[in-house]
Amino acid sequence: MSTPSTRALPKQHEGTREISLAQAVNEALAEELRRDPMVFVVGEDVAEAGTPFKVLSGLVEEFGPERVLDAPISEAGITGLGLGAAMTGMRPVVDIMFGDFVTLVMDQLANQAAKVHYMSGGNLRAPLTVRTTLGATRRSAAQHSQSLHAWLAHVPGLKVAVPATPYDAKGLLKTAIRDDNPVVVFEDKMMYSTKGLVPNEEYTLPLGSAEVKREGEDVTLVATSSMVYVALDAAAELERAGISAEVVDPRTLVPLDRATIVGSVQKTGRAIVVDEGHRSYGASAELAALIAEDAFWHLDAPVRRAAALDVPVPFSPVLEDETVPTAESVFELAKALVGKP
Amino acid sequence: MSTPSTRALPKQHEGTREISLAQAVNEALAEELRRDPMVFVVGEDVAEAGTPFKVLSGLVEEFGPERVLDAPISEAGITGLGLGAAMTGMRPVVDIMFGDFVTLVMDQLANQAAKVHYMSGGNLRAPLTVRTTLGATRRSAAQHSQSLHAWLAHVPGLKVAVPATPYDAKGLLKTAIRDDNPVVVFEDKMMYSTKGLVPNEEYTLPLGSAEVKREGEDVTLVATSSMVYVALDAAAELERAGISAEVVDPRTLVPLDRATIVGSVQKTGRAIVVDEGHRSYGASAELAALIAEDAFWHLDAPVRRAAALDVPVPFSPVLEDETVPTAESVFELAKALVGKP
Amino acid sequence: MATEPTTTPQTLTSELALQMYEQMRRIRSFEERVNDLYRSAKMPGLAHLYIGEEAVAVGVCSALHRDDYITSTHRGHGHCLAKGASIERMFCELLGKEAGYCHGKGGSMHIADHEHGNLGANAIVGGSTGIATGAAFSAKSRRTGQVAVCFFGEGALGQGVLYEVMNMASLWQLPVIYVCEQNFYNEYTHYSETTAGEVAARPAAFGIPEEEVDGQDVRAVFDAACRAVERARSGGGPAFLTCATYRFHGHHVGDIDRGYYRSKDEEEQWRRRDPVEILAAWLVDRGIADRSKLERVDENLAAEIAAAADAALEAPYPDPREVNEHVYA
Amino acid sequence: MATEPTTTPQTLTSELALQMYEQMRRIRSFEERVNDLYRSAKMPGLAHLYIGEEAVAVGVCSALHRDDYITSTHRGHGHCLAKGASIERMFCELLGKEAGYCHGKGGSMHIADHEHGNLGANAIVGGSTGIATGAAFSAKSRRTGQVAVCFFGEGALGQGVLYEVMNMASLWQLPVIYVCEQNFYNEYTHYSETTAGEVAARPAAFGIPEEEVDGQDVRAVFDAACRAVERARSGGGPAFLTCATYRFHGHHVGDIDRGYYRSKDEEEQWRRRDPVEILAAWLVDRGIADRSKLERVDENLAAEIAAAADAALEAPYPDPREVNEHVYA
Ligand SMILES: Cc1ncc(C[n+]2csc(CCOP(=O)(O)OP(=O)(O)O)c2C)c(N)n1
Ligand SMILES: Cc1ncc(C[n+]2csc(CCOP(=O)(O)OP(=O)(O)O)c2C)c(N)n1
Ligand SMILES: [Mg+2]
Ligand SMILES: [Mg+2]
Repeated sequence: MSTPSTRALPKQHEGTREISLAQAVNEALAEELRRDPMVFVVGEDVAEAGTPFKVLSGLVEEFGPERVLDAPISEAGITGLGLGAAMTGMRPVVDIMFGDFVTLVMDQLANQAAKVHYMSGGNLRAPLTVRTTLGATRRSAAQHSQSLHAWLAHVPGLKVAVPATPYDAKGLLKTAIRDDNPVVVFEDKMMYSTKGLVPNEEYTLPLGSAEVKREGEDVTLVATSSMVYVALDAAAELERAGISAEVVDPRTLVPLDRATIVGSVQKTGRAIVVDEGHRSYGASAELAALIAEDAFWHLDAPVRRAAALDVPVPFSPVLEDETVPTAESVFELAKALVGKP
Repeated sequence: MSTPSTRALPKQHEGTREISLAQAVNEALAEELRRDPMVFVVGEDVAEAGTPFKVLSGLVEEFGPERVLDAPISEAGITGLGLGAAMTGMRPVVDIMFGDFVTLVMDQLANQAAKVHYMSGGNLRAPLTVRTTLGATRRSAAQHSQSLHAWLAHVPGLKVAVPATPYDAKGLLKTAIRDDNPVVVFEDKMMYSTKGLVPNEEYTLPLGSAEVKREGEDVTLVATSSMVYVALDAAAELERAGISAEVVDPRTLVPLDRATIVGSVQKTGRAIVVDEGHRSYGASAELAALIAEDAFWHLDAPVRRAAALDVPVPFSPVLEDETVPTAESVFELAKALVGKP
Repeated sequence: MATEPTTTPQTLTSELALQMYEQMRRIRSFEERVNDLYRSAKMPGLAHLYIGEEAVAVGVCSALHRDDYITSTHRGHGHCLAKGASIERMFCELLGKEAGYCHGKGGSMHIADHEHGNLGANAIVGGSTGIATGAAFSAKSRRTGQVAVCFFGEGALGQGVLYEVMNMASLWQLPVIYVCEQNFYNEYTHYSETTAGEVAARPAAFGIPEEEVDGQDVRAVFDAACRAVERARSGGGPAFLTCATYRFHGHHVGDIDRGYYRSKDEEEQWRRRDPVEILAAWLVDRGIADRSKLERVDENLAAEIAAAADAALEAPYPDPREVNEHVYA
Repeated sequence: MATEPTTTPQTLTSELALQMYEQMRRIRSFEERVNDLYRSAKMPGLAHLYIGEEAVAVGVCSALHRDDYITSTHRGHGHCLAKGASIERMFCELLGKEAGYCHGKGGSMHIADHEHGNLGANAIVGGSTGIATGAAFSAKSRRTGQVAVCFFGEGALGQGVLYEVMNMASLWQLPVIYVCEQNFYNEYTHYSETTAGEVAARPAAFGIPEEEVDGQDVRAVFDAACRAVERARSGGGPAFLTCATYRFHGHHVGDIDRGYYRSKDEEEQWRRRDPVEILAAWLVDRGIADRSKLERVDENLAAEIAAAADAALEAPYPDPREVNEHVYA
């Protein structure tokens, strides 16, 4: 296992190269745009600007403004348009600049995209991909820092991916685009420069397959998105304290790889869920409830949650830093849970 | 304790009378409109029509069209307007006809109303009340049957009420209107004709106070909104099977009366959460995770959840009836959990 | 089927006029039966009857190809039939039966008929405006020459998303026709209480050409639709038709006492402008059909409807286990 | 403060014109300092500079009473100052300090100053249109004679909620003035790529009177605002002002290389229409002030700004435990 501090999790592939998560997303889009003429990207400032995070740089140059479209500031409209295109043979990728703006597309996603296949008795389908962000500590304050993945994961008919590494981000995004269902992909905006190895050759990753990012014996840290790095850093620290932590990354919240998660806790007997959404009624609650139910007879201690405080994200750095789980807070939680002084 | 089948839960008050939940809501609004000239009601078809559920009948006649306003079909706009009025001294009650339409107001509620007090460092406040519905089995299909309370409960800054009885509905709504924070009140639309006793004199109920709706020893059923009746029916059935079930109604999801819920499970050692939202990433997950964590050392069995299937609500009665928890399914779950054959 | 021309007709032939009559009558009779089914408690849930508005759906859909798209509303039976759906499968869907268009999962408010380009009724007011606009985007991108028609009631003018997508339709010159069914009521509230300014100014604000049409005159609707469709198909961009019409029944089948929101007098005046009668009179006047011929059409339809309803009532419900199917493709 | 008239001035006195000059200069200098703070990594997060657009905020706010409401945007420093905020408390907020307007919880994109009726900047494009409209509803209901001004960039024309609330403002004749700051760019995309038809037709679609104003000429803005405010205050309903203007800097402080979305040439042309200079020239021309008097104003402001920034830089951060305060009132 690598040192988490490099933020690179090597994979055991022949012929790998190191790229950033932004690049991984860019490559996934470019490859799928190249592969399937039905794929297009629509969003605000996605073309020449390549998004404010510069994640899409170069795409409009290669694929032209008819396949990489700058849209008006109309999140609901763009998503609805993407859905209609998806229902009629295309594979749109809708870019919602900040995850905080999913507030504006909940009707299009939850009432429309998620339900179209079911309501039509299977006759219509909506192969729509929505890319958006999550994550705080960017000093962007309450309306540009939220991690709202729990809302989407609560809607049957949607799939939800929360990749943590360039490898996962690329592989899952490609699969999302090819999937015949609406998939919402959340990328932590603080992670775009995070580096990691990806294979040189093309690959995809299945939705619904968790990965053990680090093996351990004493406690399982189930961590999502950038919290995987927090968990890995905590695990490194725990190792120094004589505690062996396993880090499990669900990679997709829907479908959820319950077997891998529960299996890990059945082995370790202890679990902490680390997620950057607000604690109450968040994704961490589902993961904790699942573990508490399915691994009940193996648990040596209650399942703990490390999640964002139940407060709007404040601007001031000294306040914002209090709101998110850190390697230190997870370390302390784990130490207490395992009962080592 | 009354027989749950009457759907009336008597309270031990002097001078009570029986009214329907619709009437309870109507009375709460009328009393608050009378009491405070800053209160007004805005929504679609709320005036002469008194809403499609006829819950607001008579209000426009008493208070006039300037305080009971028929609005365009603009859920986001209405909620935004209510928020602006709330921030400038009024106490609006915004009527969102079906809970499914909260999809359209998530930005106004989550990004605006919920955060205004915090973002302004406590200088602004938003005493806004939003009334809406939840609940299926009305043959209204996927876009008019959802129970989306978990989304709102996940947003710090919002309060969320899920009353089950006329008594609770009236008392909580009055408090919501007087509360200086945005409060979303979910009423099960199948429950409007449910009868119950209320005191003749005026009363309010605090937000954040759960109620033990039935006492028991062997298992705790934590049930929300109309699921309280499902739980009570199941409890009656369980009693016949020799199992004593306690039914705890949180009444508000935010603030949440953790002490009463956890206290009950610490006594019984077993818990089932009954909630009509979808199971995955739903309100039942938070309640289950809370219990599993805080009552861990008292639990004799895993916390179970009885929630709506993770499927869009289908139209056909034979399908729809499969989607929601029933007294029978809760009974079976409890019996298995308690381990009596 | 009368409603499946394979090329857009530009002129109203006698044959087409007769087909339109039959189609309007079919919708009328279908819905009368739906009303009966509801009144006799044989139909679950609710239904929003289209009776009185038939000329809009039939006039517009007669200008469409089979593979053109439509999106529909809570008041969608007329659109669905006019686009070519089978009566029996519709009855089955409304009754929650397995043989319904959506295997009983959609019901009245969600019927979709992908075989005829009907992307679905929608129970969210304005909820399908994005879908229709996206279908038009798709048609343009795929260069198929298809157009998309977005039906909605004037109540949808309250929904912001309509403006968001009209803006894009205009910017990108998408082949989408917004058909506003102006029946003057948003449920139980008169549109003048909910709608500021002129309806025509709304699409105009986005540079979309608008036309006001007598929605009780199927020939007028057809003409306007043909113009809009032709322009859209040939790359001329979106259009907006406001069709003035009236629902003869209540907002839904249970809305019987309407006195508090609209007068009997108003209802009667509109009933005098019955779209089926207006076309019938014209057909007779023009010598295209005589009354007895039309009566025969009506009788045949009555029989067709009765048989379809009976079959649907007899048809089996889905297996309860199907509840878990079709959540994901 | 120059920006706190207690009655709406109807004519531009020399005194008021000088106050406007000072206020525009104050905004300019404040923001130049903000830019420096960011460039020297002393300011967390980002800021969206208003430089170049000062005449809009100052012209409009000069037509308002202290207790009139405004809502603002991500580019909100100008609105906040023009409505009367203190420079030091603003610096403190931008630096995340306890003494800031929001105790450091809001930051640049969420400054609110309830003492002067500023209901807050908003980081959701179009996000405050409902709030402003509701404040106007409230003013009308409470019969206070207040008006509400809703500032937004032309990018907000893409947000459906704007149309939803304009409809209600018109229906209910609410005293709200929508001020569209037309600076031609939505972030890095020219508005013509995102905006179909004529901007003026958007409010017109809802029966709201619209006026196009030279947003670099504070006197023109002030005149138009006075008319709109007067009408709104006296029960005449909403208005919409489109103020053509330009942000001289990038979309935010980090947007330095702008060549790919707008030309140096265009930037230079607009810089020649500097609102501060335009007013200065007029003041001199009219003999209201000479250059040396204006320079003294500038120097005094420079000192004021420097002192405020220094104080803010020294000011303490909030206690980390405050993170849990103010979630609920
Ligand atoms: C977003 C949304 N808000 C409210 C409703 C409830 N509702 C159903 S139909 C209707 C009125 C629709 O009026 P209009 O669009 O004119 O269509 P009509 O019924 O007249 O055909 C309303 C308010 C809804 N279905 N969706
Ligand atoms: C709903 C929403 N979508 C997207 C954004 C990201 N964003 C911030 S500013 C901006 C451009 C705004 O342009 P405009 O409204 O013209 O204001 P300007 O920056 O020109 O003053 C965008 C797209 C946002 N903040 N909110
Ligand atoms: Mg209507
Ligand atoms: Mg702009």
